[in-house]
Amino acid sequence: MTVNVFIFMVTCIFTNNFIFSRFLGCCPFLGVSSKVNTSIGMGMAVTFVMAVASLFTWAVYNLVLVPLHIEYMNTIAFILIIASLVQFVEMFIKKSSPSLYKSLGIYLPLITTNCAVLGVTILNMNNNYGLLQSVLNGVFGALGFMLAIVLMAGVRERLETSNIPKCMKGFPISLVTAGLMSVAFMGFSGFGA
Amino acid sequence: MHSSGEGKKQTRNVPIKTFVSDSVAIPMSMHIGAPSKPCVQKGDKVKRGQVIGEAVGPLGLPIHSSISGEVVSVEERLLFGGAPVVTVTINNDFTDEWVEGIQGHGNVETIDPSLIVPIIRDAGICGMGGATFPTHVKLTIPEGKTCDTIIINGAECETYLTSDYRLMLEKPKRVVDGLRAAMRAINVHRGIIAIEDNKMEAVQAMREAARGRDGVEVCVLRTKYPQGGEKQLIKALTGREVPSGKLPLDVHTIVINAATAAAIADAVIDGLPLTERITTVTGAVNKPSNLQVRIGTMFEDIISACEGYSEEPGKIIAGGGMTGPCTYDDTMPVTKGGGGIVVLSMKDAKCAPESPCIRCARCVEVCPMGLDPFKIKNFCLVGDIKGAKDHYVMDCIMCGSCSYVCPARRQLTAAFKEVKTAIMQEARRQKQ
Amino acid sequence: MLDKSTAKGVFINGILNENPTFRLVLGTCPTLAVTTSAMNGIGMGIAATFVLVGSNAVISLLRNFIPDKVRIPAFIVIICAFVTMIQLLMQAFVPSLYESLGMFIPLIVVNCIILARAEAFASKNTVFLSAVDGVGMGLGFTLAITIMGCIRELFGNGTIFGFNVFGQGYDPMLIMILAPGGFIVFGLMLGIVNALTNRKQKSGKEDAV
Amino acid sequence: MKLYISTPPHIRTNKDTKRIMLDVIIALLPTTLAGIYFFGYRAAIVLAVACVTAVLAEFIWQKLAHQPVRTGDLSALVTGLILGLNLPPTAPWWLACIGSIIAIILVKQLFGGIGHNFMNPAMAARGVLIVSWPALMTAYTLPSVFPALDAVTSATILSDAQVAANYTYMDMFLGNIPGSIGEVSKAAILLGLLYMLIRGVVSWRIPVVFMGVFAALSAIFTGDALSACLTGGVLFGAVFMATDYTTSPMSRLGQFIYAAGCGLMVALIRNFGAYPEGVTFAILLMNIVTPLLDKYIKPRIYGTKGAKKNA
Repeated sequence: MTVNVFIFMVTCIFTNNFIFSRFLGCCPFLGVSSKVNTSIGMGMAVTFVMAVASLFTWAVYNLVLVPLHIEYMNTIAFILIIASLVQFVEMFIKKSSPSLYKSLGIYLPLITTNCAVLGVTILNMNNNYGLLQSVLNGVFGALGFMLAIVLMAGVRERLETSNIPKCMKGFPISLVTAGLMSVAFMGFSGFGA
Repeated sequence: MHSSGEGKKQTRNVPIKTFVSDSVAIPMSMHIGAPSKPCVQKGDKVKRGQVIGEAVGPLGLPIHSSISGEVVSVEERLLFGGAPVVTVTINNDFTDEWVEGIQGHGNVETIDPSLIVPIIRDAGICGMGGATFPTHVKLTIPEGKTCDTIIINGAECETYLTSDYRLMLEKPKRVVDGLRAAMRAINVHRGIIAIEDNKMEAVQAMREAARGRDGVEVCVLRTKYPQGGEKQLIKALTGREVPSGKLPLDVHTIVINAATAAAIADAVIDGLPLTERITTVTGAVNKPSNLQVRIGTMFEDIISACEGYSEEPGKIIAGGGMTGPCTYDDTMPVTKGGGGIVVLSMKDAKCAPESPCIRCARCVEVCPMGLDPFKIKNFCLVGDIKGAKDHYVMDCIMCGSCSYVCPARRQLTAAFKEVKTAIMQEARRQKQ
Repeated sequence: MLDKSTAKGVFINGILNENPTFRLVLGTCPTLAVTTSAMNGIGMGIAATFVLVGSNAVISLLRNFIPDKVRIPAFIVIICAFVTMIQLLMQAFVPSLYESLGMFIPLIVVNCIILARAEAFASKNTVFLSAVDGVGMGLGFTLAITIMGCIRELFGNGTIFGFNVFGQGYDPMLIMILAPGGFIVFGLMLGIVNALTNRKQKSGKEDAV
Repeated sequence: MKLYISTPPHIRTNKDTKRIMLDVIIALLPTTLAGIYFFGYRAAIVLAVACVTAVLAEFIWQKLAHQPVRTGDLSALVTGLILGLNLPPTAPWWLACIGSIIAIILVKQLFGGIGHNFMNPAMAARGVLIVSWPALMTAYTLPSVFPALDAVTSATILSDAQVAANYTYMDMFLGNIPGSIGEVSKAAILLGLLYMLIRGVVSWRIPVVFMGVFAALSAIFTGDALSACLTGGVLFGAVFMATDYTTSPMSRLGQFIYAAGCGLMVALIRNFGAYPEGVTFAILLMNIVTPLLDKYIKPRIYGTKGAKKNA
């Protein structure tokens, strides 16, 4: 069991990294990765939401949609769950821990349209993951996202003082950077297989 | 990292000779603190040792005539940094007559300790290693602070310069006397004379001179620039670290330059004010020398005394190659803190252009303060003063090691100086 | 300058000046993920265009009835309805394309282009203009990712739309159809578009002088 | 009198960027010559194409971008040479060509040129090539001095384990084994390392920690640390590529972590990954981590210990 979880973790975080191999969550990855500190905040917020979203969507899909034979409604159901979840989490954190809200709050609204969150729920559904596996997939996938975005932010902070050609500044160089990083992540292929 | 021996070969074995010029130009600002107020006028006859500038303010020092003769002008002249300073020019009558009232106390071990600090003040002594902080202020310990060790800085890690080395070799007893005077003045029982291990002859001489003297020891240090930096010296000798933004006295230590110690001895034993110093003249001159010159002697006179330039001069440095400021021309006077005149040829003077940083980390390895020079430079480039400050740029001791070692020829020290000045100006503005 | 109040202006604006992929850099995930072949690119583009036109039109139609506070959830539900529609349609009529686009069909819901157009254009303009905007933006998106798909397929597989271009001797550069190729080709294309735009603006300015 | 005015220091070391690059090239000579000796003129052609393309690519880019031409600092030559040494002797000329262009243009110049790249250009280019043409990149021939042209057809892919089983330690040490041009002769690589250490170009930290961690983990995974170290490109990587200034951390502690991470990743990829050779990816992965290591590891600044106490 422990070994399986470990292998699952390695696969989710490194081999099938959300950004570098699945292309999920690229918008925040490119948008919120200019500073290491903010990218850590974003990563933590995503981790939290993805874990909870995995849990709820699993429940709704398997306990509501499947029994009612309206599986085709999954996209609508999932996105509504995520949107209301984000809203709820925002309110909850605001009330319970203002300091946490201060550090994560600004990222939360962005998460609704983070395709990594909807993506993980669809992945869970397509792969017929059980409850535990869904939640783990959410957590590990988000950790992989966090790893990618933090590493990216580190590199981008360094590029700030670089003499990059004018037409490559901003998104273009970030994408090339991400491309080279994903070359490096190719080294993980085969892990956990 | 280069050893501190660089550039010293030319003058290392040249004994000190005395040189007196036809005239001297004595600036009224040779020390940290307010400039002195000139108290002579054009046409006045002055004798050697006569006060020509009166001390102003708490860090002020009196300035004495270094020759006897006639004042020919009292006017503003440019000094090294390009700032105008009131300068008293005196023509020599070569009688070399001392002013009346010069009286020595004979022996540093018997003099009343309470007299020593006033004598040092009246002799106009400041740090002769280049920092030019008034020595009597250093030896006045403020309420609540204590001192248990006085260090004589004979490391002379700066490139090219050998004046302290020759002094310790030829007049070791003077240095020890100066140290003892300082120790007795503030009742300290431990005095260390620190010398780098590439100057073993000086160590020998100093050891002999120190034999039998109370609490005086000679310590040999590894040759490594900037071993003679105050903070590095204290760490190496006592294991104490001067906290960021504090003074040596905060770790119960006072550091005095070897030449300063000799000047203290001159003042206490013979009653002589500070009117001359030893200066190394080297580089592109025909006869590199160590000269004992009067304060205010012009560089051009000194270079003539060294038989002129050996090739077209490209740069003249008032001090050593690592930290000394450049001069605009050779009509600058020798000041109390000026231990050397280094002439660089046109070829050596040219600076290679900056190329991009290759992140080789050499600057990180050599920084004696443990800073990240490349990072601070990046902050300077983008104008992020706060970032530079957060990376402790204010602790930079301006030793120049990072610039020296940089393979991309980046101007690191220069950038740090700029940003330090900006930070200090900002602080001053906020105070007002 | 394009007149954004006419249908023609709105249409061309979407394809060129505010090309959602190359100029606004929206919807990066599908751009990177499905452009492994030209066919995938065009399929994704048409699917997104369908959703874009439909949602723009409906949102514009309802723009005076949707309360401001719940407009984002309302937009999402409308978009979602169209996505589910195209999902079922594709599943029924082009199952192989549906398979190869996989989860990126349902993910059209969170494609920023669509929500951004709903918010920035459809909720403020007439039904007709909004639909035209949807077509323009959709075609701009389709064009961009088809070009990306062509380039990646050409170098990564030696083909375009499945037709062999380089001949049998070509040893394909696999990386182009793998993840790194997506990022790098997209980055370089953005760079090229930027360079061209900069040059155009510069010459435009010189002309003005 | 006209004098130069500048801020101190007025003297500079004579070891500038160009001199350092020259030292690296000199250090690479033994392994270059060994590669040409073992694999013949084909290896020489690959190396020449890689070097010439790299320098040309940099020159043309800088001309087109109206930047000062810096090919004189030899860094492009070093990149080309290292890339060439990382290719198998059977590599077609266009592979070397594409590799050099990727290294210089995509990885180096797009990021602002020398000192601004966050990944080792030669390594990143090799990574792209391995992912793109895995078969060509591992088509190692058996070494034979000046082989006949048709030697290519006998190309076989040998895993490190197979190499270790078929050759003696001495063969592996001297370089009489199949592999990339530059990586086969461990003796020549060590000679280069010795030269760089003596010249002060690199410190012992990265190569030693890298190899140490790798050897220890290999002993655990395979039981034969020596043959693990003597096969594949791990030694070449540890000496010439992990030590790249621009893409390795600046602080000592950072360098230790970086080197240990490299060793760990090579061992993991070799034993558990899909690619036979892990050095490239290991170094690239640690290149990515380097900015964070530089950001978070701060040197101990003189006098800050006492300051904290006082505060």
